[in-house]
Amino acid sequence: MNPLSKPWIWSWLAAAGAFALTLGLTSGRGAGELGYAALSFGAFAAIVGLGQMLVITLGPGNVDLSIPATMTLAATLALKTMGTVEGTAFVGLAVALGVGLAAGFANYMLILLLRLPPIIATLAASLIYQSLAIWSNRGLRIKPPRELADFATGQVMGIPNVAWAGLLLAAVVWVVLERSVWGRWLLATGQNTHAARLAGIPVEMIRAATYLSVAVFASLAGYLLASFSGGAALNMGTEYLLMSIAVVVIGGSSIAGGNSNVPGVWGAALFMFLVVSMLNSYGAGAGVRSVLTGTIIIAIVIAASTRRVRA
Amino acid sequence: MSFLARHRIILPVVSLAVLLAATFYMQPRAMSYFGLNLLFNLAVPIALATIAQMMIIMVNDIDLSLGAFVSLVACVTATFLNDTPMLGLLILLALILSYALLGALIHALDLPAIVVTLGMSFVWGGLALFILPSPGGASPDWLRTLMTVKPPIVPMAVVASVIIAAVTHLLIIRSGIGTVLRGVGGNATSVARAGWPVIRLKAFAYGLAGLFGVLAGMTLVGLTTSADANIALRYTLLSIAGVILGGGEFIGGKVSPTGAVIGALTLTLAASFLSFMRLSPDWQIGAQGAILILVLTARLIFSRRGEA
Amino acid sequence: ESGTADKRIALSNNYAGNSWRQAMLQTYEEIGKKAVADGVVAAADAYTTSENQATEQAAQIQNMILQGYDAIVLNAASPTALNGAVKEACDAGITVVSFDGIVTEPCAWRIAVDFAAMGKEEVDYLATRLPDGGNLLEIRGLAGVFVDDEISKGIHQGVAEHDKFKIVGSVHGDWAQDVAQKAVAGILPSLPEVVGVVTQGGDGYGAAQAFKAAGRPTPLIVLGNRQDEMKWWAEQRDANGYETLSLSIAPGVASLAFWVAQQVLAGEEVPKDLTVPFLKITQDTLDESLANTPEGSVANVTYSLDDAKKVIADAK
Amino acid sequence: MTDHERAPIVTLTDAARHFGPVRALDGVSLSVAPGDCIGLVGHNGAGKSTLVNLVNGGLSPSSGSIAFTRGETALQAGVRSVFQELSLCPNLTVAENLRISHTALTGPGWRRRARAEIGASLDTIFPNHGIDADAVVDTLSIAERQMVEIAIGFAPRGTEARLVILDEPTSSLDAGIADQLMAHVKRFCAAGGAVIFISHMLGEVFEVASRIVVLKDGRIVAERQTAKFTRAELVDAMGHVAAEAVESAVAERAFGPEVVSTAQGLRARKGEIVGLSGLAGHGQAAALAKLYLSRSSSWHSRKDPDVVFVAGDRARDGILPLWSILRNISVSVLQQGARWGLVNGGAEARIAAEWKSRIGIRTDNVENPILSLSGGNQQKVLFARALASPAPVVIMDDPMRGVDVGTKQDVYAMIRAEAAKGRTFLWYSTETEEVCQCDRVFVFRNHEISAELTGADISEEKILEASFEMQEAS
Ligand SMILES: Nc1ncnc2c1ncn2[C@@H]1O[C@H](COP(=O)(O)OP(=O)(O)OP(=O)(O)O)[C@@H](O)[C@H]1O
Ligand SMILES: Nc1ncnc2c1ncn2[C@@H]1O[C@H](COP(=O)(O)OP(=O)(O)OP(=O)(O)O)[C@@H](O)[C@H]1O
Ligand SMILES: [Mg+2]
Ligand SMILES: [Mg+2]
Repeated sequence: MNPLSKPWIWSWLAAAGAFALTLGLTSGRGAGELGYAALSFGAFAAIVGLGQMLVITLGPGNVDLSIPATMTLAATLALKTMGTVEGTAFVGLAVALGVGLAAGFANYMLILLLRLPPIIATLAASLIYQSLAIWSNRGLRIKPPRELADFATGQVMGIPNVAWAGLLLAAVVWVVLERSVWGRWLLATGQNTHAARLAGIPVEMIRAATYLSVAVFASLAGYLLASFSGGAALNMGTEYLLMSIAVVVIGGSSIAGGNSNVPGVWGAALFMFLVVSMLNSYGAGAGVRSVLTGTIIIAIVIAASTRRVRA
Repeated sequence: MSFLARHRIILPVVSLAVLLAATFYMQPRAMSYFGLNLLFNLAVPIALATIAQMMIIMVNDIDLSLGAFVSLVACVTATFLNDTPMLGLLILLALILSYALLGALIHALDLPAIVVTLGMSFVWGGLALFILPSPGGASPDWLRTLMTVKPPIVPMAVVASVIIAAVTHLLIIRSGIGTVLRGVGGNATSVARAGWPVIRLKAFAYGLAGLFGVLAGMTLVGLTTSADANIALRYTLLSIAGVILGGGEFIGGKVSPTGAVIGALTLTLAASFLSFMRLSPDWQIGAQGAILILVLTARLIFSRRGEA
Repeated sequence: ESGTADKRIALSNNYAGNSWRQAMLQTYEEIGKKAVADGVVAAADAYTTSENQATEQAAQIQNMILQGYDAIVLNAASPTALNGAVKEACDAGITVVSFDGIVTEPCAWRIAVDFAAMGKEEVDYLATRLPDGGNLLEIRGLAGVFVDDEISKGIHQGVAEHDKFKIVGSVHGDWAQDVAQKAVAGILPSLPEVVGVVTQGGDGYGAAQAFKAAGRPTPLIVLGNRQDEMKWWAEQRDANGYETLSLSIAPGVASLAFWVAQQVLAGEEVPKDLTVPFLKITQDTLDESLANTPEGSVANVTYSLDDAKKVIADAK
Repeated sequence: MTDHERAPIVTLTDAARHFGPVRALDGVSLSVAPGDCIGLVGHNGAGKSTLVNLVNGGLSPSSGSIAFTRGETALQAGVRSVFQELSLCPNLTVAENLRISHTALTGPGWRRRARAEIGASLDTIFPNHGIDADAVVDTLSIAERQMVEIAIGFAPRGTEARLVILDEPTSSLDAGIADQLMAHVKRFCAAGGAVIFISHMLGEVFEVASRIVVLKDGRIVAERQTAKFTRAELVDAMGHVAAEAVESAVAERAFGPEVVSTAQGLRARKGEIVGLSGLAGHGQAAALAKLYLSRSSSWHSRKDPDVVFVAGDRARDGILPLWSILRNISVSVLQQGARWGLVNGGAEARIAAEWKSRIGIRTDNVENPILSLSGGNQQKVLFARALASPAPVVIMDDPMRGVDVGTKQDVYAMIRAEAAKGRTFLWYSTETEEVCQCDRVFVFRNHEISAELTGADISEEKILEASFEMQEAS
């Protein structure tokens, strides 16, 4: 089969292109550094992107706009609980994941009980989470315990620890989607929820689990990001709203649901970091950077979709 | 089918009325010509943006670039349209045209609109930064005059909302071409089979969205008197919420222009209502979310009744 | 006795998502509560929107007009886009005092910081410390915002004057540590040696982290008064004698604006344009500032009525 | 008639259409003249819908040609189509849907004219139809939608309808309405119109068609005047073994304990085949859906489900369109072979292969996308999905829609065999003939059970009587 017909290949090609162009400036110097940075920062986008991908797979109209607020709230509460005390990393992780579960549960309840369209439900809920984060800590930036900060900025075998976390999560999601019964059910639900229900699939369980997963992924990303960058800030999640959607669609998952693509999420996460680095390195101003980023995103989508049609 | 389920428009109307009553109760001063104008004049560009979003949702797509687009239009209006009106007008026409082309491209290559518009939001935002790297520009005088005109009896904001609703209702619900456009959202295959060039219809719907986006940006500048590259970013989500609040649905071509305008007014009013409640700043943001949930929950009561 | 006991003042704020704004809200709240308790004014409420958008804030100001406030203390999302709403407020007889993010509408008062001078001062400082000059990295704020443009202008002006310096890279850090860290990490591999980093505040620590992660020597980073930056600075100083400068506008300027509004309401003659100096922390004042700043917050000063009177008198 | 009037409306010369390796239509020559009523029959996947799509311009031929006597395009030539899958815009009203098809209906007052036009057309074809021209289509029942679609097909729409193609128009209509349609088709052809009538119900074809064309594997294998065909010959030409005369209700069998009993009065015993009948849209489908939903959960799924469902409205209730045939079949049995929650690929492939041959799904590879199958073959996949599951109760919502005669016989046999093994079937059908094979029949009227028939009582007359009674009374 023609490799170009795989929808995820395009995000990887684009990432590689941006990588090469950046290094073109330095005639190859700094490749390691750049790759390392891309893996570190791509990991956060990949983690939230994997969650968003699961939600988008649920079908049209499903999307989680509360990711940034969930990240912020989870990180804020976790860091406040740990309060820079050594040895509390796991307590903090538990708090963060707990916040994720609670937020996911709340989102799902709004969707299920009040039957709000997910896009509106998660948007409204995110405002409440943001308020909770402000109220709980008034924007103070508490440092993570040193061991946790060391872990988050550390590396094993030349790969950043946060990237290991992202890769591990990607592997798990891949197995779930491609090999498990649960994944099949999710994909079926995304194609036609009604038909899936009539085929005996427990669609509400699938939807609930998906909305819980995305929030838990977001809270994990928030916890890691706060540990990595030296504390939680109220605006730390902002850029992950569009980012999480962008990496899913650039990665080749179908926005119409029922079809998802794990390797593409990582490719797109790397790309989103590398393209900004490339444009910054070439000295592009904010305007040029923005226009080019948008154009490249559209080009990737066109390339991926026209290839798919021909294949 | 119940009366309420058939007349979806009642829900947005009732939500708005209840909210308005509550606002008047909290702040009796709002119950005046002057007060209504203050409450609603910033809703005019939002209503136009909501209509623009509705045009896209009508053909089963969604526009994530609308906020950035309106910001760009605002920048063009506050600079080119003010300094060199002819050039400004040309640029605005070109922007409408590019929206139409976008619609054609999305249809021809069968691209997911959400992704293309996500990409376009970066493009529009970048162009806006070119034009206005820092806030500035000035509203053309005629536009400022138009937006601050004081008609007798009813304030400008209310008059404008009614006009927007009436015109778009005629265009989308009553007219033949509007019916066909809604048909594209309902079942594009059957419209194509009947011999309509769907690609042109989609381009037309997008073009209409571009037109209303341009109007939104212009009226915004008329009110704010100047622009910046980020001025309307939140219109993207606001407009989507407005369409849904107004009884529209994401797929199937079910939209209501009147509902969309009312939805936009409701959202604007909700924010004012909250500030009259004098919450602590910590909770002001969350309360916006809570009120959004509350207003939409009313839908539930209606749809439950509708099923019974 | 002040003649403003029945007056009501509101704060209109456009963003609450960072520690600077939170410190500002807190200062305003403290000073407002006390003023109400002392009977100086009848109310001192604070309002904030979430998205840093002029449209939202314009609506907020219009609501304040309806609510019948006597004065509005305003940190504006845009220097010009609120002019329509501000004019309406003035027409309704409301005193509008803008600060930090000021507005250009002539009827309003402005308590400004000379942001361009702040940018230039950063380069001037670097010139004293690095007489040989060298390569600089610029971290900017949020694109399209007035403050970002002003500071950046000042920096470039400074570089033009000190021609031994050269800006080899410029990234947008959106005034957030993590965004700055990411942007710097992305551009560093392609940069030659960097001797100094000029910033806009809120992003110095992120830059330092990025340099550390890339295994590069830490350059001279101009900081922005955040507590974590100062703490990092103190640690570096203790470890290797690191020396730098930190400067930013103090969030407490909200309290100054409050008092100016009170003075205007009291019928005092107040010039329309006032300036406040920015808050500068040097090697000498570092320990003191660090001790006075709450964990995770921003270095702050709260202005009193007398401070306000003095600022007014200076401007006359 | 003059020669000019007898000139063919459309002529296909050796027209072929291939989808990759699939030769959907493999060189067909056919001409349709005014006054013709052509019955087009053939097994599922024979190429009928493809032929229709070539004539109406929806597809272009891979080779060969299609020529119209008047005008360049099908639209100009006055060719109209009523499609196998419903193709109205559900969000628009009946009159607005006419506007979509009637592109020339413009200017002020179009709405009133559209209302009048569709109203007249409905009145002509389906007297007493009771459909409001201002009703939004998605509030109509599937039968009413089909009626609207047919009425739009025959409406004048500015030009005149010269050739109307009906692709399985009666598949969701009950007998009474189908009769109205056939009467209209005859009138239409007598007045000089032409019709291509596609149906798997051979009785209908014999009733309306003046000429019958048999398609098999993309080729015309027989074309004769209707009178020159017997039913057995026709079935033979289609490539099926002649169907044995339908044996009426199987000799009294012993049934097990009662396994279904609803508040509405629906009951079934183990091993019983229970039919639901009555006029279309009188609550049968809703009753079955409610029963299914109440006996399965959307929160957890058991390895041994209690009930399975076979959908009739494929696109809405059955098909998972992005998947292969294999995945569509296996979705109901995933849990059986699974270990640690992982799908057992081998078992999955085995089940799909087994059912492909058992139920005769026409495809060379079960990995092909489900949408590459013809309508009837997609329906077979849904059968396979249900029968592959071990559930003791099978609920079928008009499952034979668009299934060809031969396959129907196979499926009937399969159902009887499964029932003998102790499975219970609840089977709603719009075809009375099918219902008559059941052990017990519930007739629905106005969302209530109006009669319960067993044994010798099950007959077409009794069912019709129970379906109509109250309507006449009221
Ligand atoms: N888009 C397509 N892609 C691939 N194969 C197709 C496509 N459309 C039809 N086919 C194939 O062409 C053949 C003829 O299909 P067609 O729909 O014409 O059958 P039909 O006679 O209408 O059957 P039915 O009675 O089941 O509706 C089938 O084998 C089908 O699988
Ligand atoms: N193609 C078109 N483009 C734009 N506007 C149109 C078009 N067709 C009609 N309109 C306008 O739409 C409005 C309503 O259309 P029209 O008069 O056809 O419906 P109507 O007569 O109100 O229908 P009804 O019979 O239900 O009363 C009129 O203002 C008409 O000018
Ligand atoms: Mg067919
Ligand atoms: Mg009329």
